[in-house]
Amino acid sequence: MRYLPKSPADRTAMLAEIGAASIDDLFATIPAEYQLKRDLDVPRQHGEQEVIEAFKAYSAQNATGYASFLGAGAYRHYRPVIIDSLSQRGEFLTSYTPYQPEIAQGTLQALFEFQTMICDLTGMEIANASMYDGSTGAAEAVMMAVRVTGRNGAVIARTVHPEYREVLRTYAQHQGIPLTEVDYIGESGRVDLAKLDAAITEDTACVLIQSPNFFGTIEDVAAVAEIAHAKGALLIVSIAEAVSLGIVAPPVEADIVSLEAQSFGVPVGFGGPYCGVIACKEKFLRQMPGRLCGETTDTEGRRGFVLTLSTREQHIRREKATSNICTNQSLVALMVTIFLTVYGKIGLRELAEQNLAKAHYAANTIGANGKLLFNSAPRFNEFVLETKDTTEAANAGLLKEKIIGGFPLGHHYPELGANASLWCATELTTRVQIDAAAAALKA
Amino acid sequence: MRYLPKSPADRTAMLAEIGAASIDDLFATIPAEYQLKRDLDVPRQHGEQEVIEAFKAYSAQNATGYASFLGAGAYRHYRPVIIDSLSQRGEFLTSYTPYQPEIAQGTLQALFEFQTMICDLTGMEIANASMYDGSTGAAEAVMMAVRVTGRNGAVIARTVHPEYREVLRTYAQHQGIPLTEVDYIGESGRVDLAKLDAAITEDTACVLIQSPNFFGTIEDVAAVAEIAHAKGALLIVSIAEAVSLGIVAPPVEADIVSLEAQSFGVPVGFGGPYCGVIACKEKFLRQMPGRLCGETTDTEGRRGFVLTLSTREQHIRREKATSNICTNQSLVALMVTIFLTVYGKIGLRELAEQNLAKAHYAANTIGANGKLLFNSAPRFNEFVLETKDTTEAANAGLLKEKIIGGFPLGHHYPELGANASLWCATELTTRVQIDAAAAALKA
Amino acid sequence: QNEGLIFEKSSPGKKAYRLSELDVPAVDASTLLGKSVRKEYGALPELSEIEIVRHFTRLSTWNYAIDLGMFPLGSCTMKYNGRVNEAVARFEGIAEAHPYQPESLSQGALGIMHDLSQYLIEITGMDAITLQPAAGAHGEFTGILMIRAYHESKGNARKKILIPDSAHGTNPATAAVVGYQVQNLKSNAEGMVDLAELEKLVDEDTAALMLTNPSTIGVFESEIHKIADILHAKGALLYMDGANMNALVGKTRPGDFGADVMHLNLHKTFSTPHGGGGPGSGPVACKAILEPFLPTPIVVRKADKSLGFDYDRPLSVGRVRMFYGNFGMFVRALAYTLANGPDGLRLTTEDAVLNANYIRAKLEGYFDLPFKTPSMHEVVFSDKLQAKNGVKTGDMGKRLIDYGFHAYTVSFPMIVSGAMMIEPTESESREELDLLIDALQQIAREAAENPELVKTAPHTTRIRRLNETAAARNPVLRWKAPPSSISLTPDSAAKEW
Amino acid sequence: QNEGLIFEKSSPGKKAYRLSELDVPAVDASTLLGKSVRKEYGALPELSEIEIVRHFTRLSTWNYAIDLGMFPLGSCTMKYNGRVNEAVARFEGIAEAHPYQPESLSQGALGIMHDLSQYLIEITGMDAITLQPAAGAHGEFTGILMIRAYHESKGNARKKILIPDSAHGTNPATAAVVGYQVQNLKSNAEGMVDLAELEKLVDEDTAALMLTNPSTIGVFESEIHKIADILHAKGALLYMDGANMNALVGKTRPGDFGADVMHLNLHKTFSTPHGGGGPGSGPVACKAILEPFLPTPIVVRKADKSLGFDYDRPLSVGRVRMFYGNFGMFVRALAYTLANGPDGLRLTTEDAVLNANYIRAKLEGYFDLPFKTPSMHEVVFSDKLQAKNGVKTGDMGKRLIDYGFHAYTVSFPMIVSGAMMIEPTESESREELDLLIDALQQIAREAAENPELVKTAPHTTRIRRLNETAAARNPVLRWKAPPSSISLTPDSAAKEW
Repeated sequence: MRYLPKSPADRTAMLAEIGAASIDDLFATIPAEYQLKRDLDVPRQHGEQEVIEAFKAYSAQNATGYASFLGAGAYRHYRPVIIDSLSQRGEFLTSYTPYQPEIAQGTLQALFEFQTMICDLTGMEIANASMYDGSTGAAEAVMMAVRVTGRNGAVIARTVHPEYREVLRTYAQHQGIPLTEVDYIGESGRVDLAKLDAAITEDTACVLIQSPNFFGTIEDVAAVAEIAHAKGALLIVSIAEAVSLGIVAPPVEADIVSLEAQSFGVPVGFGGPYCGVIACKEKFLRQMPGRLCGETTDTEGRRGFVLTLSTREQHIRREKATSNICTNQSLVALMVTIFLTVYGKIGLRELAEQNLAKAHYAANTIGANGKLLFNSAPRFNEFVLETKDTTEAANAGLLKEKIIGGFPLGHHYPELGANASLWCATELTTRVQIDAAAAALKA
Repeated sequence: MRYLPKSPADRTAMLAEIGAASIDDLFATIPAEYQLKRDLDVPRQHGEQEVIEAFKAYSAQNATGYASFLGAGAYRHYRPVIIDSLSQRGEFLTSYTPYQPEIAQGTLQALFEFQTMICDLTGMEIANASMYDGSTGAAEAVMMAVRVTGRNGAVIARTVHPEYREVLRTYAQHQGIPLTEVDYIGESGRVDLAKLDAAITEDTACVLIQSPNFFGTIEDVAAVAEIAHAKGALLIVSIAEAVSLGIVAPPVEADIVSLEAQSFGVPVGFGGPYCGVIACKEKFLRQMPGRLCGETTDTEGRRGFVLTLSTREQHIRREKATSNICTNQSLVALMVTIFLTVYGKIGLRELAEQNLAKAHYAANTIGANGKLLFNSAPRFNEFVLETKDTTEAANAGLLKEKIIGGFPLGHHYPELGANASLWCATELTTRVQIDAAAAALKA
Repeated sequence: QNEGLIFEKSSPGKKAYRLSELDVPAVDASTLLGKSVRKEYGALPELSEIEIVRHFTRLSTWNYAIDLGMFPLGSCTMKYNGRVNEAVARFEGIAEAHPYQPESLSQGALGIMHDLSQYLIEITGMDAITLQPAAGAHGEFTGILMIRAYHESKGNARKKILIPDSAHGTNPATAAVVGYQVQNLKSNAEGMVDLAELEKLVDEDTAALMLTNPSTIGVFESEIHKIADILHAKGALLYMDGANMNALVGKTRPGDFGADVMHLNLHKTFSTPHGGGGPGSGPVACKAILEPFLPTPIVVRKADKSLGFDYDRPLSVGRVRMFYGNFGMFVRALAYTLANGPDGLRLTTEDAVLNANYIRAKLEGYFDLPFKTPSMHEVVFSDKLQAKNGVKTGDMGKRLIDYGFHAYTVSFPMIVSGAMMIEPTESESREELDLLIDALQQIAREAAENPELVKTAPHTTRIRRLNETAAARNPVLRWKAPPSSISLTPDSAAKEW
Repeated sequence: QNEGLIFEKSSPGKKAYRLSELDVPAVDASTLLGKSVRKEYGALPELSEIEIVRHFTRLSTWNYAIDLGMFPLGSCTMKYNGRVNEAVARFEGIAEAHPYQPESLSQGALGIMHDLSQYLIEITGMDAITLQPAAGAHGEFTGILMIRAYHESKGNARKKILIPDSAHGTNPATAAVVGYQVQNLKSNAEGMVDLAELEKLVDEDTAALMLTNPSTIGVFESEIHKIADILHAKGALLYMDGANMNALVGKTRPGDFGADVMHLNLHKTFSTPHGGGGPGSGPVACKAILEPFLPTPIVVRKADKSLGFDYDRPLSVGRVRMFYGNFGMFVRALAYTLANGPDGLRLTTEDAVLNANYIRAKLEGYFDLPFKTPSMHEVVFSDKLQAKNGVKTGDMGKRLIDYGFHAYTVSFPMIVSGAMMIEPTESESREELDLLIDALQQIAREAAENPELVKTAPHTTRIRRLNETAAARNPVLRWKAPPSSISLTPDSAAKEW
């Protein structure tokens, strides 16, 4: 096997040094009845070129060459080339969790830079070194709020990504955290503030909203914060489309922000790996889940970085830890850091403006062939369209033109009927594609 | 411009430090009439994504998805992935010629390994650190033979790649080196030994043959060497298909070997960059063109490597140098070195055996629909086929099946008529492709 | 070379980006967004492309990595990451597949999930699998959720999970997250499960035992089937932590020896790169009795033979992550499996175990070996002999850095005081092992003859031991612009840098 | 980390390859090849993939590179190599295009050649171009061949080429290779062409003057048009060495100021990576009078608007290389040109010249400046002040390595004794320049106060000064297996390594 650095002679000599007659001697502690005496039923050993061919075949069975208007939690953005040139360097790609800081300053400094950028972008004071993704990050944020407040319950806007809410339910159910969902307003697609107010009780640890929300609508974060805080609940804002932060005011009124940073240079890649991250006010530091990178000095006074406050974590606190998370998304966080460095503060704004312009044009152009919902509130790069035909029929027609239309909303929001779908346009969406989609819908 | 690391404020401050009123002050030595006062007429500044799109468009206008039977000096072989993973590391990609050996040991040691491998493969005693390619390498080898022997003339087999011979003519003409071409034998496609013997005079510095030759035929190097040496001429063997060295005996009887190493992990890439290299007997060292890497020690006795014997080179000897070559193909030589390390001595043989098997099957299968020429000598992975139709017609038919047929020989070898073409099969050629080509030719 | 923080290198007006020309009318953000428009951007840096390339290239040179040498980290399974895996993960149809694109246009992605699932089921000897969990601990969470759902379906979720004192911290943390009490199970003198103790503790309130096998001291639980029997007799289940699966693949199957549910770490056993701490992937395989409880969706072959997602699973524990998991890691794990084949997978395991035993044989005598039971893929020594001179396992780990290696695992497992936990993996050549052995023997000598040298290690790194206490006491978790940086004078820039 | 030669790490039976399954019948090589079959394989190594990855990764860490910092190498133009260029060069239709595939299936490759040609013609102000030469010296060879063919077409090839004493060594070497005598042209006190001297030397036997402009001391030949006039009056031509074109792009055009033919170094001005010494690419642009003599083939637009190769050029000098040149470099140079556009190209030149003048302003006084003429993109100091203390330019270059930079150019141009030739290029930030300036000022102080420190530099590198004399006196140009390595005992492998 080409990955194994041993010659047959090496194996023989090593067994001799150990004093074993054969390699099977070393497996003798496995009871004979459980020893596998046959080959595993997996494909025969492939040469490298055969591996390539196998994946070319898989790849060819997926959509390529389609214009796509899908967003809904996974956003297509241009990935500057140097993200991979740099993050694929063996020193980053094949390094371990930086528990030995003397030989991991590269990863550590990059994580410290990541944390700083996330703070600045979200308007929070501290950020961790990543979570699995936005959905688990939001769930962890809710559990964190429960620990912080000592209360036990959460109020969730129905405009939070449906799959985020599913994940939250899974996390919350066995910890006995009751979840209450609050509906949205038909005109704006924003969470219904009156209903929200009514849903918050004295045992509500937090309110969780998403902005821009699942309909692409920007929530009135300040108003939600006021309501939540008035009743002593924390506000958690989940952000699924990170590029929105280039032009949309950060949720500074929130107590905790859970960000899915996939938009910052991470491939959509059929849904993962992505990069969640939790940011919050400094006072919640001790209840923060996940790894944290901190600045310190070495024995000679030089600046350096270490993983810190690990007394919150499972490997020290075991069943009393803030979370069971261990492995996170470090390499993806590095990609995010490089992406943000390439664009910088001016570029990120320009990028977000392009998204705004493309979505605005798309909403007007494609929207002319149906009805745009939730018009009374601002949106970023997504919009909800009610087509004349059912989404199923409309999308089937679009596919014939090599266009993947909007995400059908009927399953998660039956009240919107069978004709509503969620469309996304980013800087990668071209006017030609938008015009073609509009024409196809018209036909 | 995104590659320029200056802010507008930097430029202003720097001009002030220099004491220049404006940037144009620094260009004042260019006479006003020659100063360009307009924009260059080149396309506007492209964003990175626009550069990508532009080249996707170029790429799409080239053949992709075709089965190809082209060889003829540019060979399609599988390139192990780590060649690029490693050679694209900035430390290799963006380093300079290793004139400062203390900070270039990476490049130098790799070149020393390259030279060693080339020696072993070609059966020569020394090798240089690369030439531009096989065609210029062969021409430089002939000029080297002229210097070594003090004779002035070369005898060239017509079975040497036609473009190599063209290059040699260009190099030789103004140095007054007469070239004589010697024909091949119709049965074997090998150089005609009797004619060769007759062509060599007392002023012949060298005989140049290629093996496997342009028809894919393996020359009888020992016999040619005997003839050349009997008359005091050197024998230069040019090798265009380096993978042949995995199974074909090296031309140890030669005095100089000029190898095109493209087959060792270098993309066909529309003809370049490739990797020529000259190897020879040690006694010709002082007449060797190009850079050489040698072993030495540092002030503390540690082994290290340096560019050496540069007194042969243009930057020291100017018009008396062995060649005017300066920049060579160092990064490509690194690719070759990694390729040879991946395959090693056993793998290179296995690889060559697969080529042999594929070409043998292709010659028999495809050859059944025409006539195979030059059957009386062994060949490696190429063969000459006389189709029933003209090459033009046959290839046009094949293109319809997305098959690129053999290289037409009529232009360079009119005596073979309009129906002869040169076919190549490598480890990348599949049985399915071979059978399809045979079927298409039959139809 | 030194290299400041990226923020310290920023100057207003530098750019590393240029967008494509806008092909639709520009819009006014303030008009469209109103008061939601952003005004402040904080410290996001402004630099040119070459400065960014240099920054991260320079940072990278301060990292140690598998591509540079060995990580003898016990339990972490730092092995070679095949580069072809990175190449195939970037194929357009794979990297650019949207999770919501129609199933008819996702047959390749579904095929990758389906095929990997089949191979992992075969390798573990289980009946069903989910690829959704994002890492090992997330897999544990999923597995324990499934156990809870199983017991609930029988009418009683039960109350407690048994966990050996040798377990990874994630095990008790996971049990707690799922709402179970953790009951500690003391190891016996061999560092293994004490059957009598287990028999005593298992009762009708016991939901499961979470067991790592081989154990965290690298020993196969020879009586694993008896352990399973004891649990099953009381209706409890056996959860196997698959962190050490690198010792078993192709040689034995957890499904055969009694495990009911287990997770795999694709970033360990299946060689997806650690990337400085992630991403990982933690598929959970289970027996048929637990299949109804797998998270949604699962990949199924439909009536028309095409692949699709099944969301209609009423007994499911629900989702543990949006979409389908860390798909990119499935690609790499599948490429690894194909590259190995049955013979390669078995030989990999054999070499991993051979390497650990070779190290054990060569270092016995130099270091205390608290458990003499035969080792599988890792071996745990202790610093007992060296601690007499005040040299602790952590010191020797740091000293190992000076010899060109990463430290071994220094503070785990907790059942061994001063543990030195070494897992070489199959990726190390005999030559590399000999260098490690030489280094550790030399360190043992140094600990005896010159303990101070070891206690102040590392000596050859760019930076020396870092003050972790200060970092935790006064946490500085982000960069803040110093007041002075606002008005840099022309001359000060260079010095700042 | 140390790292032996790859051959020293090899052991029989290790493998890093696996071929695809053979889908045709296997053959017996001996039967097919007879006595031509190979028997011996020498020292080709046998290793596994991880060992190869580590070997070359470790080797790479011993290199300095643009991605790590500045190369102030005069005349070498070491600038940033955009990574998007590497990405597009690997697109399948580009990397896998066969040079002999039908023209109808090569329109993209032909388009790249055509478009780059047009842009280079515009940039140089010339009328025609060939991309075929593989490097700068190869371009010189081609250009001088064309000059020769031109003169021959007039009935007389002429005998000599004039070359200033400040020229690169490739210039005289090239003239010799093309069969011309080299006549040296002494520079005047400003380091520039002495017009009177030129007037004297140019005669009916003069084929051409080879001139680098800006000159190798970084000075623009202000009287370039007079130089051209003097040559043209006698029927001689002006060959311009374009090595220093980085100082001119977008600001002036050689075709406008009188050059008849010139080469460009795509690996300098157009930022294709140097790669440790190549590949380069040396297109040759010329005026219409020289166009008939360009090498074959040239890219033409055919009657049907498609692109194709024209081989039918009776006056051509012939081929200088097989196929079409270093095509992969054309891709990168074109990507660079598109990324810049007209404004970017001009600003690039301006920044390059700004950087050189900034260094000059800051270092004047610290080092002797032999020529006071205004600098363009590079500046040449000399070691005159430091040589008094026995510190030579080469010593200070080595000492600069200790400060984290590559050395400047130390032994060129030859008209300056003890030259210190510095070309920063546009790719260096002001911050980086300030660090270089600080370092050189400090070295000037060291040369005065502690010359021994400088003379024994570098002090911080993995390896110290190497014995180049010994290397040349007793050349060891390849590795040979030591006799002992044939029978390694089990224990000796580690020590060997």
